[in-house]
Amino acid sequence: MSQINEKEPFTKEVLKGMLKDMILIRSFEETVEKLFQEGKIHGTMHLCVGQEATAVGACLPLSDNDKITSTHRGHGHSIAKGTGIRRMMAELLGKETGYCKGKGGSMHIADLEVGNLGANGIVAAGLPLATGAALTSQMKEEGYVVVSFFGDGATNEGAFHESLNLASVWKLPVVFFCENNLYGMSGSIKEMVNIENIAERGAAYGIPGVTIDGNNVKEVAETTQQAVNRAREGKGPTLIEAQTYRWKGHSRSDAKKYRTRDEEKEWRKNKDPITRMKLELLEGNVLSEEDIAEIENEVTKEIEEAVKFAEESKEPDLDSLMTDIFA
Amino acid sequence: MSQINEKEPFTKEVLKGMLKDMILIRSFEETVEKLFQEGKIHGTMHLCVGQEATAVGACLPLSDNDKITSTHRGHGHSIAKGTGIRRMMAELLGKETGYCKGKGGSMHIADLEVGNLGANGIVAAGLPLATGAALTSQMKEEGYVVVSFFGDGATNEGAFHESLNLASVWKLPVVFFCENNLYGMSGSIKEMVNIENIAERGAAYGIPGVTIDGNNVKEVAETTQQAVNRAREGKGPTLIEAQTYRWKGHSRSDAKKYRTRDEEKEWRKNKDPITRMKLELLEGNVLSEEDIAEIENEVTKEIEEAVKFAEESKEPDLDSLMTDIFA
Amino acid sequence: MREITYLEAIRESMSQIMRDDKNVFIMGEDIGVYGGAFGLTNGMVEEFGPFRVRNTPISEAAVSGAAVGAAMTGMRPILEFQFSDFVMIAMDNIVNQAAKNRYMFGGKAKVPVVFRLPGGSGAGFAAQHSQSLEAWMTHVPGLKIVQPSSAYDAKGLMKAAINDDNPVLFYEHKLLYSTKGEVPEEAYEINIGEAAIKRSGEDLTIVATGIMVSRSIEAAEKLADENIDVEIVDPRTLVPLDEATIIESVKKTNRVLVVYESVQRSGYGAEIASMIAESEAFDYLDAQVGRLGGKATPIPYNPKLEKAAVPQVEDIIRKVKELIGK
Amino acid sequence: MREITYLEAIRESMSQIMRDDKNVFIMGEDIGVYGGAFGLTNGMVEEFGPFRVRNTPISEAAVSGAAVGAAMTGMRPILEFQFSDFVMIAMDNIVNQAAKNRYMFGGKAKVPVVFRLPGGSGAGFAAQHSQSLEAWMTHVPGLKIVQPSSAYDAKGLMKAAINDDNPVLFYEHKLLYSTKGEVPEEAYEINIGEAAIKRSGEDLTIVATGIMVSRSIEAAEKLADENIDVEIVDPRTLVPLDEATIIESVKKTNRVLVVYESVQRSGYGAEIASMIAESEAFDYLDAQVGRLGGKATPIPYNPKLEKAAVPQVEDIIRKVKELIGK
Ligand SMILES: Cc1ncc(C[n+]2csc(CCOP(=O)(O)OP(=O)(O)O)c2C)c(N)n1
Ligand SMILES: Cc1ncc(C[n+]2csc(CCOP(=O)(O)OP(=O)(O)O)c2C)c(N)n1
Ligand SMILES: [Mg+2]
Ligand SMILES: [Mg+2]
Repeated sequence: MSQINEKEPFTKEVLKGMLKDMILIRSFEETVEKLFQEGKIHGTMHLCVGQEATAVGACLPLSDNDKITSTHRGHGHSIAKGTGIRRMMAELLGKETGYCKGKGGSMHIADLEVGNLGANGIVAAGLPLATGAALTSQMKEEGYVVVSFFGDGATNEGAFHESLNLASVWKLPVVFFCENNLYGMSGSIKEMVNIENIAERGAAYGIPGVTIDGNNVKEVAETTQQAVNRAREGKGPTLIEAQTYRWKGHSRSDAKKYRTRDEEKEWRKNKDPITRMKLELLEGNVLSEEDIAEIENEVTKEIEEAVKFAEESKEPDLDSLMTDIFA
Repeated sequence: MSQINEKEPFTKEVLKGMLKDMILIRSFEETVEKLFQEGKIHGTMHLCVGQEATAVGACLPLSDNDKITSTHRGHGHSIAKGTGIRRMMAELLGKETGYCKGKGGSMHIADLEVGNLGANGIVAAGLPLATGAALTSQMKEEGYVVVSFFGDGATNEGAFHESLNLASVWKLPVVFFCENNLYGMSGSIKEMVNIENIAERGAAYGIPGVTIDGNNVKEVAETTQQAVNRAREGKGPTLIEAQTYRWKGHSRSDAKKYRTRDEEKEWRKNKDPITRMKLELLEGNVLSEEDIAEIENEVTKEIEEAVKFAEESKEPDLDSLMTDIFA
Repeated sequence: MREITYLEAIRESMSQIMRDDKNVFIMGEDIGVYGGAFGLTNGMVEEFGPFRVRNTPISEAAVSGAAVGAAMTGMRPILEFQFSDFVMIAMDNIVNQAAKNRYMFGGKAKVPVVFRLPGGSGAGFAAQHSQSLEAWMTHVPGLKIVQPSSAYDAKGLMKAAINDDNPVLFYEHKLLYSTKGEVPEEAYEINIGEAAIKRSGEDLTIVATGIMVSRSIEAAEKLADENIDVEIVDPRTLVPLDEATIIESVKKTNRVLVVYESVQRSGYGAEIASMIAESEAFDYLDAQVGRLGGKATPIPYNPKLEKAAVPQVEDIIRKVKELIGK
Repeated sequence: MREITYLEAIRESMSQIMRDDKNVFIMGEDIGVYGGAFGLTNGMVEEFGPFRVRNTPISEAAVSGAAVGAAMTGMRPILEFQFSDFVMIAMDNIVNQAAKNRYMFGGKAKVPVVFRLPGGSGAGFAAQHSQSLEAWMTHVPGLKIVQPSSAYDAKGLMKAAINDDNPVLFYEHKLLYSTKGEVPEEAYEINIGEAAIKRSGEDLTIVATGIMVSRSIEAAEKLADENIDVEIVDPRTLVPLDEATIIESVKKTNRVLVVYESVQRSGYGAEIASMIAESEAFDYLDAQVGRLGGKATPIPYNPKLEKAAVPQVEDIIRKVKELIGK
């Protein structure tokens, strides 16, 4: 999680940090997939490969005081918000050192210290929570902003509707960030809504709605920065729709019958947010091939380290079953 | 419930029927209020005095095959759809001869034979039911249309959002009819949504939204007719917002602190749907003062008759407590 | 001592705490000038302003979730439902979020939120406004469930509920709102998890919850005329449950009847009864573990039918006699 | 006889009926080419087309209500929830509408809808995807609750559920999906309300539901080695409950243990246990009414913890021995 300076948002340092975070997210996800296939992770997981720019771009304008709510597809959001990969990896392996002591797993990673209010296994459940966290900010005058991530599919839940309306009439400092990856699990957005862009729904609540290229990390950051500013100024919520694509299946088993291989190829080949950013930085002479190689090496090391940490951590005691239920 | 002929929708007969239905509804409600004050009706009731034109206008284009779903404020809808006042009154008095054998009361009056799928005690719960009834029409090719009534307050429930979206993507023959009487129980629409007109919400689902004068019964009928036609042609739902006003308190006890007496006076004096229609018919020489007096006499007799029927009907047997639970 | 109503006791308790603790606030539909569906919050918006007595849209899903989100981040919200039946629309936030967040996050969040739920039948509101569904919530780990049966208990338990760092479901009863009782003016707390013996007796223990406490007391008084001496235990809080007090009482009287308003099948009385039947008290029992709950029917509108759907004083008397063999 | 899985049995049952009855159709999220979260509907959209195997938006409130509305007007919908935990968002339609409409309308509507609810823990899906909340529904008059524990029962009960004119909640278990059993090819119906004695024995009755049936059978086989002879009653349907079969069995064995996966407190086992404790079987009991349910905790992610949260074979064995005094 890089920090941003509005006057000069995209310094070399920031850009490097952004690229690194995106590479880290992808590498994390690929590692998780491998560990899952090896049987070292159980249950299920939802990977965000291909969607790295939304997480990184949207978290860039946020400080540690600002908060996010995340989704079932939340590893990227967590990493972008500053949640460390060692304890994330340990959580996925169900270890005591994990962020949730092994009790939560992929769908419940939370790290309140950096403002990560948690992934969520219930589609659209993060939106009301974010609205409430924004209410705290307003009532206690804490000045923080909450970014609530959710998918295109989530926008058909009642919780989406009610939250946007509530946040609008109460002018709460929250940014509703829709990662439109064109599909729910298998349901194509084209069959699930009857409008061109999800962002159009903002008008139903009197809040701005904007559709952006979710694979352009700078565009994501800039748009979110504007929405965050608006929220901080007490002007209320914004709905951002960032169009992107999930490369992998929905979860562990997905034959992807609902979409074509051509469509997938198009997104992988021509719209990969990481390749795009690398090219831009190389062409603009911001980074060199060596710089990038260095980043990739760092990432590889960090990931290896995280896996090692996770694997070497111990399992939770059986006693822990009945702790942490009540405060 | 008058029937409508699209070529010549407003014949003298039809207009007379509409006026009579409106007067009947108002008289029914005022009688219910009196009986409630006398302790003959218990529990609670939500009166629609002042809103007669929405019920009558919206049901005019419907045949017995067409259906409605109604609300807690449902007496007018029921009467307009052809549900008889004798058995309605008996239901309110908790009698065996009531539409629900005394088990339902005001909030659950239903008359499936005339397509009245029931009042509902849960705000916005009628919308999903209507959507499902419209699905039946589509799947069985029954050709009927469903009109779903609900209030302005209901449009902030998730069920509103989900239903409009579902009906839109499935192109179901349903008309979403919002009676915007400016308040929920006490919550002013101005504080509860951040948009000018509820009808704007149609755009979020790709369906037409139209705002009309809900106290102009002809306008209501014409607009609903268009929406019904659209639905019958397989083009999907419409959102109609009819602006109106409830004269009485929300339910039995309501000090009406949330609105001004001036506002009330304005609506009663200058926007009474019944007075307006009377004037229009008199001025247009469609009906004479005598015609109207005759209608009013008829209504008085029918109401008296209904009250007598209800009062003379017997209470349900205690045995009936445990019947009608399962089919 | 001064007498006030159950409704006033709840209002007073909330107001006293709100004067002290700026983090406590209340949300709900029409709780502002309207005073809420039952007038419970009358005068509160005038005292605390619309920022702390927040009228919400009719959006139970968002509002209940917002209460959880606010609680997770440092506020202590109270959420009023107009009728406990509307909790249906807020279930996800209560059960999948509020109850589980702390556990799922490995002990990291706390969720100090109070959900106020007016329940019960008897007011002629019919099937969708008269349910007693507290048993559902007792089934969900992570929630505390409180069900006061008197003005005194209501005031003290409300303070405990607000001060608790966990989600608490506070079940009120429409018919109890207007009942009066002696209530101290100063704030006080009743421990969550402490039952009260509302009448002591030797022949049979009635464990009664909510409105069934006063009906059981009435029944006990009539039974006393026939020399049947009933002890009445009011758990007051369902989770945690004061099992020890119940078991002790049953060991003393050797007979037990569990009385509750909710549908008998799978109501909380089933939990209490089976807790007794599997406890050490089993060996002390001289008769079956009696249960008396509501009939397995939606609540009807007609007042006679409505009364017949849930236990009344005479039903309690009849059941006690059956168990005593008289 | 041919063996197929529990999952296949459900699919086959639905498909056979859909071939005969045009009014039966299925709705759910991703039930089309994706085959549903567990692949249960694999191949169905190919056979019946997208009009009768309807992929829905992620809108549980509208879709469940639409199922009710369609049922009220002449269709016989089956609604698949991906996980039974998501029923939280559909509670109003199930509890306030489907369950009550007929009664509230004085016997006028019928609501033939089946809600399919995959429940249970053991697959590593953590707290929001692993609950067993069937007890909630058993508390609601107007609903029928079915919980098959084998492929054979699943097929026959699905037919009964679809043919029933009332709302039926059909609880499936994720871990049972892949279990195989002998299942006739032709369609057949198992009466709703009929328990099955899955093992007969003399020393103690286990009443087990859902996945606990097979675990209890396994436990019984081990206990047989120690000369403890357990009878196993599987209610198969929770509402209506075949009380007679349970009571008869307890009268014969004089000991009973109720085993269920859901959180023990206020689970359906509490209803079964208290039903026994207040029945004539009470006088036949030589020991407390034993209960063994899930721990009062959200389901954890770590597999060892997850297992420890709900009864396993060894827990059943231990409990049986306790009750027998061995
Ligand atoms: C209330 C609820 N319904 C259904 C699901 C099952 N489910 C999990 S993810 C998912 C698809 C979500 O789609 P979208 O919101 O677009 O997010 P994406 O997976 O594309 O990131 C579904 C249906 C759920 N977890 N919660
Ligand atoms: C889910 C739910 N929430 C709250 C209520 C309580 N309630 C009944 S009517 C009403 C106001 C409804 O307002 P609106 O939809 O505008 O209808 P109106 O009463 O104005 O006709 C409320 C809050 C309810 N019945 N159901
Ligand atoms: Mg998506
Ligand atoms: Mg209104």
